[in-house]
Amino acid sequence: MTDTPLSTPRRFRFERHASTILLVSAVALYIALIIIMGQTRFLTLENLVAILGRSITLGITAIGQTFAILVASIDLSVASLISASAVVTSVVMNGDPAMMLPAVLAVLALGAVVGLANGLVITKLEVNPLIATLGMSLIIQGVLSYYYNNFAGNVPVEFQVFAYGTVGIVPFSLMFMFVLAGCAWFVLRFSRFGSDVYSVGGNKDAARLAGIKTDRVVIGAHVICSLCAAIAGIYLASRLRSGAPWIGAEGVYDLESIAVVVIGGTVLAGGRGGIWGTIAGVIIFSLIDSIFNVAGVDAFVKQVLRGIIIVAAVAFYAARSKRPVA
Amino acid sequence: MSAQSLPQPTAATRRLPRINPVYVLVVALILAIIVMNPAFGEPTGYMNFLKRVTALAILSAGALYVIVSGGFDLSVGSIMTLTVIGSSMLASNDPNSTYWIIPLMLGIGAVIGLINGLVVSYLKVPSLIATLGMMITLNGVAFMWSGGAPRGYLPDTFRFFGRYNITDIPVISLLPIAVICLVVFGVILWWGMHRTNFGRMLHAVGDNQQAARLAGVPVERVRISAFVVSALTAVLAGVILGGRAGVSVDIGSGFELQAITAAVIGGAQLLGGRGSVPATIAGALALEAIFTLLNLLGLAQPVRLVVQGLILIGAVAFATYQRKRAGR
Amino acid sequence: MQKIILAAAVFGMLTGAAFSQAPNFDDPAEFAKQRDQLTATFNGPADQPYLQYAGDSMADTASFKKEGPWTVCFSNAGVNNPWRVVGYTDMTEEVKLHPEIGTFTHVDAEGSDDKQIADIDDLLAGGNCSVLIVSPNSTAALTPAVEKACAAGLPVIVFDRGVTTDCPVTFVHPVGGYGFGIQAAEHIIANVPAGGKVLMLRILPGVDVLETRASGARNMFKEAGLEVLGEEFTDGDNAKTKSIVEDYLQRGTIDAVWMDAGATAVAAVEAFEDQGVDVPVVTGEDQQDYLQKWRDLGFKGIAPTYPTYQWRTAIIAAVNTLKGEQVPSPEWILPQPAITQDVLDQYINEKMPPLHYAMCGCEDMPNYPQAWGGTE
Amino acid sequence: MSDVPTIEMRGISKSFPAVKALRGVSFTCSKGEVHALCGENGAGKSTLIKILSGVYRPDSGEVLIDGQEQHFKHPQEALLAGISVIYQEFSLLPERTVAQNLFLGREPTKNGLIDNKAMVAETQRVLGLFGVRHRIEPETLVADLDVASQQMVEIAKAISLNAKVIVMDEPTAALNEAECEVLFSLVDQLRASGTAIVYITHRMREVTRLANRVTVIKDGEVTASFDHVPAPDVIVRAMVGRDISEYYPEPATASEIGPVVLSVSGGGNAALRDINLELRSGEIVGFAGLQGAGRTPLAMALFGAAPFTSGTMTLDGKAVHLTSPRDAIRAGIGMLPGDRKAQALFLMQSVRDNGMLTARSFAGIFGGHRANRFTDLNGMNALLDQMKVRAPSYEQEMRFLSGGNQQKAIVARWLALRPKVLIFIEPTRGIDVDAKASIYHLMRDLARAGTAVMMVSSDLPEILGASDRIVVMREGRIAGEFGRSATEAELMLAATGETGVAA
Repeated sequence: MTDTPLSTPRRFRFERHASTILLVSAVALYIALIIIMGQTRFLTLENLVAILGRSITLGITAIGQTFAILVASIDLSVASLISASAVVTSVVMNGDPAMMLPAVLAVLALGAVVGLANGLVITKLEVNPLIATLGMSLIIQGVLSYYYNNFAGNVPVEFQVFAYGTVGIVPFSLMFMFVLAGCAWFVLRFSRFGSDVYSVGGNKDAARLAGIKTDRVVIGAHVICSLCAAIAGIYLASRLRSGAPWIGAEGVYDLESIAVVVIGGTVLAGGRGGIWGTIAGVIIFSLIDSIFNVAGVDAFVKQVLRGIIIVAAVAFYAARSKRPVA
Repeated sequence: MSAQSLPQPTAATRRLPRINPVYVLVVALILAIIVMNPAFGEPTGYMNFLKRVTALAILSAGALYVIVSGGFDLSVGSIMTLTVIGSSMLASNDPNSTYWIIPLMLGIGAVIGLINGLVVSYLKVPSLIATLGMMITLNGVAFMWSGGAPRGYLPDTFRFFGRYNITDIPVISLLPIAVICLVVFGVILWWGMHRTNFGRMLHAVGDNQQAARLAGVPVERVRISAFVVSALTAVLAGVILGGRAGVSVDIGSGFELQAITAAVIGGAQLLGGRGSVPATIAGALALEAIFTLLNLLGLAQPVRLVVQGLILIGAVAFATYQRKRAGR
Repeated sequence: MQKIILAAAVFGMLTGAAFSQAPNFDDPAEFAKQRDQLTATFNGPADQPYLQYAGDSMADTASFKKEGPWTVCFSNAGVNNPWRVVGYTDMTEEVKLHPEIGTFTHVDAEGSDDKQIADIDDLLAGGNCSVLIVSPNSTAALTPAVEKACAAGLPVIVFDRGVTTDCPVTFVHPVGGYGFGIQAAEHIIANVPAGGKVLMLRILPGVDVLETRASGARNMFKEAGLEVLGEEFTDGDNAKTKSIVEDYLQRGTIDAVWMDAGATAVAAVEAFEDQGVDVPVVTGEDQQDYLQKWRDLGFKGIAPTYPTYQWRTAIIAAVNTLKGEQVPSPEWILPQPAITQDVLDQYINEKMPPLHYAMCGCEDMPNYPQAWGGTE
Repeated sequence: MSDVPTIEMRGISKSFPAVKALRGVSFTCSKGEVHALCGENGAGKSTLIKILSGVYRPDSGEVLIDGQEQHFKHPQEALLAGISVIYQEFSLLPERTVAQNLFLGREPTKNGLIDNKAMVAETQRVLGLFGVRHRIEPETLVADLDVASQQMVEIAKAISLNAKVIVMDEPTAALNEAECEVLFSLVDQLRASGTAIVYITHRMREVTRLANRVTVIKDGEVTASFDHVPAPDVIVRAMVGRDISEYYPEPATASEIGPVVLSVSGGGNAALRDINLELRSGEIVGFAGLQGAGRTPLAMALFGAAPFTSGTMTLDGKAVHLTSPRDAIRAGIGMLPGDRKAQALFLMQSVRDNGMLTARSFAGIFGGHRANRFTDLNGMNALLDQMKVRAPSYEQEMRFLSGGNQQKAIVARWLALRPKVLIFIEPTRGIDVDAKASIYHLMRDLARAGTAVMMVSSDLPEILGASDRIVVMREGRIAGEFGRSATEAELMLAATGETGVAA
């Protein structure tokens, strides 16, 4: 390390607040639009819950993706893992309430194995995470569609409570997502592992010198990421009453979860960001969808706008960053 | 930090010109196909194969420019779609329109590449996100333009490049126009990457962007140019694929990942600094040959996916292993 | 080799759990029923197929009667293929014919079940809907959402793909997948000598309406003693379709190509053209590009249809419901004619886009053909 | 002192394919002593320490801790064995707080959770030992600290481990006099409490002040080992191993120094203030100063990479306004960065491509890559030959070369353009001794050919040996200017500004 600039004063850290700024602007835009269009009937608690409940699958997936991106990795296999988990859930349950627990355990085991495999390929074989998880995604999708090509099995009514049950007007699943986010935040903020995730993502060599087993941290982050995707699959099975091998891909959960995490202020290079930013990103996505629905935007225009919004939101942070980009 | 931490070869284990394994792979696959289906050894067999692979090969070679410069271009598939849809919208079945439509599409492609490059270079949006956004946007634009379904045909003059064969040629008996395109654009892209200052600067930028800037490389211009080249080849690939297959609304989808796969099988280093145009074209041939072989074996789509996944991971793991072995 | 371990684990997990019951796509009773319906006489005006219906079971909708202006809400699975684009145009044009419809709210799920469920929630929460029309992205997945809408007291109209509940007012659909498969297969059987070789090209596995098309045809080929060379999936991709046909041609002759949908039929025809081989029997669908190719090359074609006019019918059913009129129920089965050589010319219109579905029942609408992308 | 040394390294050898980094080095350090490890940059000190701390594994030889043989496979194992290292290059995470950095990888936990309170309290306690508690808040992000404070955190991190052995690799590089004193008294305290301390430095003053024993390494071998502290010149001779006069080329004669090539008046930006400067052709000007004093920012400003925002700059008498490295290169200024791996090398490209790059960057973008208006492949081969770059072939990838050869290849990059001004930052960092001498001669040859050479270095002997004129910087300003006859002490005084009057 040679000379760096003289002492820099403590400054307003824009990046820390950017996701909040984006969220607030999206909310403001939504309310303004509703008022301008005179559609104030949308300003109800029910509708708020409906908006928040739009993207629970994406939210759960993105919570996991945040871990992968924080350790400077990435996971493109989540979409096919969601499909696989949903199928396994509904096939194992097959309408039998007694099989609910075994099914959930089987899916979690599947998630753990996939995460472990991703992590091992990335750390031990030193394969670029993008390629490793893309390859894994193809493998999962292939194996899955070898056995199933349609909705398979079904989820007992008892289990649909996960997706459709509510307390008052608040669905269980929405509460579950926030609880999961809370746990993730807690782990990142208060556990050794969480601290290690930031360290490894920030500077792998420094983390290693400080005695952190960096490979284990990367593998751990991938296991968490895959577990979250598996849970998202379970949720989706409960919501759709069954699982099909295409439901992950049709929701584009891989790329959308990455986009949401990045919009939430987590840096693709790793080591900076957090869960609440991601949740803000998820809500922003839901709001955009709702805004489009309220404004009656044509499906194709919607797509164009969505692409532009993703880039603009990320540019909003990145343009100020001094780090080189890939 | 110090010199010691750099990997070093021991003189004996490192022989310099080492053959890229992708060429061995391609030859092996083609031989396997010929054994299983002797008809493949006849001109119609292998020429059809080359014709089929042309769009992907050209696309991958162009996408390689961005990969070597240290980025990703996920927008190429959507550019192909836009090219085909846009051309069909503009052509309104007029055979003479091809002469201005293709240049116009190349112009649109250049603008898209320029936007990608500017967003990545100046707004500092990671290329993965920038081109993902572009991909979503362009797919939307293609839909908007056409209203969701193609509104016109591609005239035969347009389809000439991807569809027609020159027949009655001695020895090889037929020569698809697409194969001529493959050779011509392959050579141009090879020349640009491996025989010009631009190509060397691309490698430098991908290898070490900060060092490139301090060595006087116009980093932004080089990166932007890489995106422009990639977008232009995507237009060419779109013209050829549209010519081969006709109009459809999702014609280019999935090509972005296939292009990256082909480059990776050809030994390109993701995040930049290393990559070869001929090896990437060979990578595209290998990919298509694998699919053909799996079809011959009667293995269905799911198996294709698994094999593609394993090859992708295997190719990169093998390259890493080889590099490490060379290094220590 | 973690990958192998993983693969083994996944395989184990899936096979261990593989006591699934695949949906039944080979239902002889349904097959026979649809075979009969293809030739049955339908009730309703002869020149307006979108108003015709099979059977005479009707639902009384007086309880849904409502004064205009209405808000008609439509949760659409997507407009992600040309068939849906043509259908959606039919639908919006039909809406214009009913001044009582004050607002037509369209939400597009972009092909995602998850999103469509959320969209229906949104519509229930704030859409102020008088009636809900649903074109489900998939049958089982959307059932709870539809049930929820029914429970909220809304009249619900479902069309295209159904749901597994009978709470909607009606389910609008043409005869069905077996019927489609039968029409194409009968044509091939009639035009190919016994022992002839048939290549079956399909878009993708698993989609109910497509599975039944294939299943119907497969059985008929077997009975007729035709050899099925293979069933290949094209992903609806022209290039892939062409490659598959080329590969089969390299290995031998093909006497007929059976297609479960027409979007890639032209690519299959071109594969023969480009190899300099005479085009055999190639079935298709009612897209203009196929019809024109068929006419121009003069091969033995047939175009079974899955008529897009059902999108009109959905609106008509909704309007009738809100007026409190009788609606065919629980299903509104529409006729599903095939376009044959005899009537080919009357369906060809060169001013329409290549993937315009000729059986749109839309020629009598005011904005035809511009709204469908055609030129005057 | 106990009979068994706390650490004992016996006959350690380590080679990297082209470099024999260590040959049979033995080294011990016992409880309650400070053992100074001296040697020039690249002598092998860092490698030895990395073996001790488990980053590298030795090819042969053994490491004993408290008499027990150890085979560390991961730095964590060395940490658990009680060895804590303050690395020369910072290993702090800029996006984390001071407390988080201090406890990186070993956060105190309560009920399985990180005990933030304990972490902050302990951080305050350790920082208190330095008397910098008021200056560094435990919850501040490291990125917001200045370089000296970062160095303090780095030291605090090692000390807070309560390790048996603390290795300090040039800990004072960024500290001013007062801070150095705090550190020294801390070292005294640690020694008194029984810690074994390995202290790496090449500053004789620190050796005299702190050490109980001294070991000198040169070219990967122990050249001298003392159980007492000998006179500084004895150590220096063991370090350098030959006469200074051979090592450094002759200085410029008065007639060789030509007109002013580059001048700056009133230059300033975020990191610099009131820079007034002249560089003459034929002259080598050394820039000394502490880390963070503004030497690299000055080089970057002259090179257009972090331009001046005020003041004027002239080149050959004409005003220039350089806003990018390209501007500067076009105007005739070249630079060899200090952090070669991050800022200069293209490890995956061939040696020749590395050399040709800048020449190619200024030729037509689609021009053939074999030749351009500056040089062609043969010309580059000749330059690389002239630099005596040792490589099996110039097609060889850069990553396979030793540090010295890499540096020479980069010099060749600039020679092809014949710059008027060439800036070297830490030109000999991480380079073996022979290569060092050739770099100095090369700089001198360039100067004789009329180039104005600017050399930024943290190595005072190098500054004194190779420069014709010395500029000392402090806190973003020029703090003094000296002739080549200045002493290390004078330079240090000017650099720290603690006592005496800056010239």
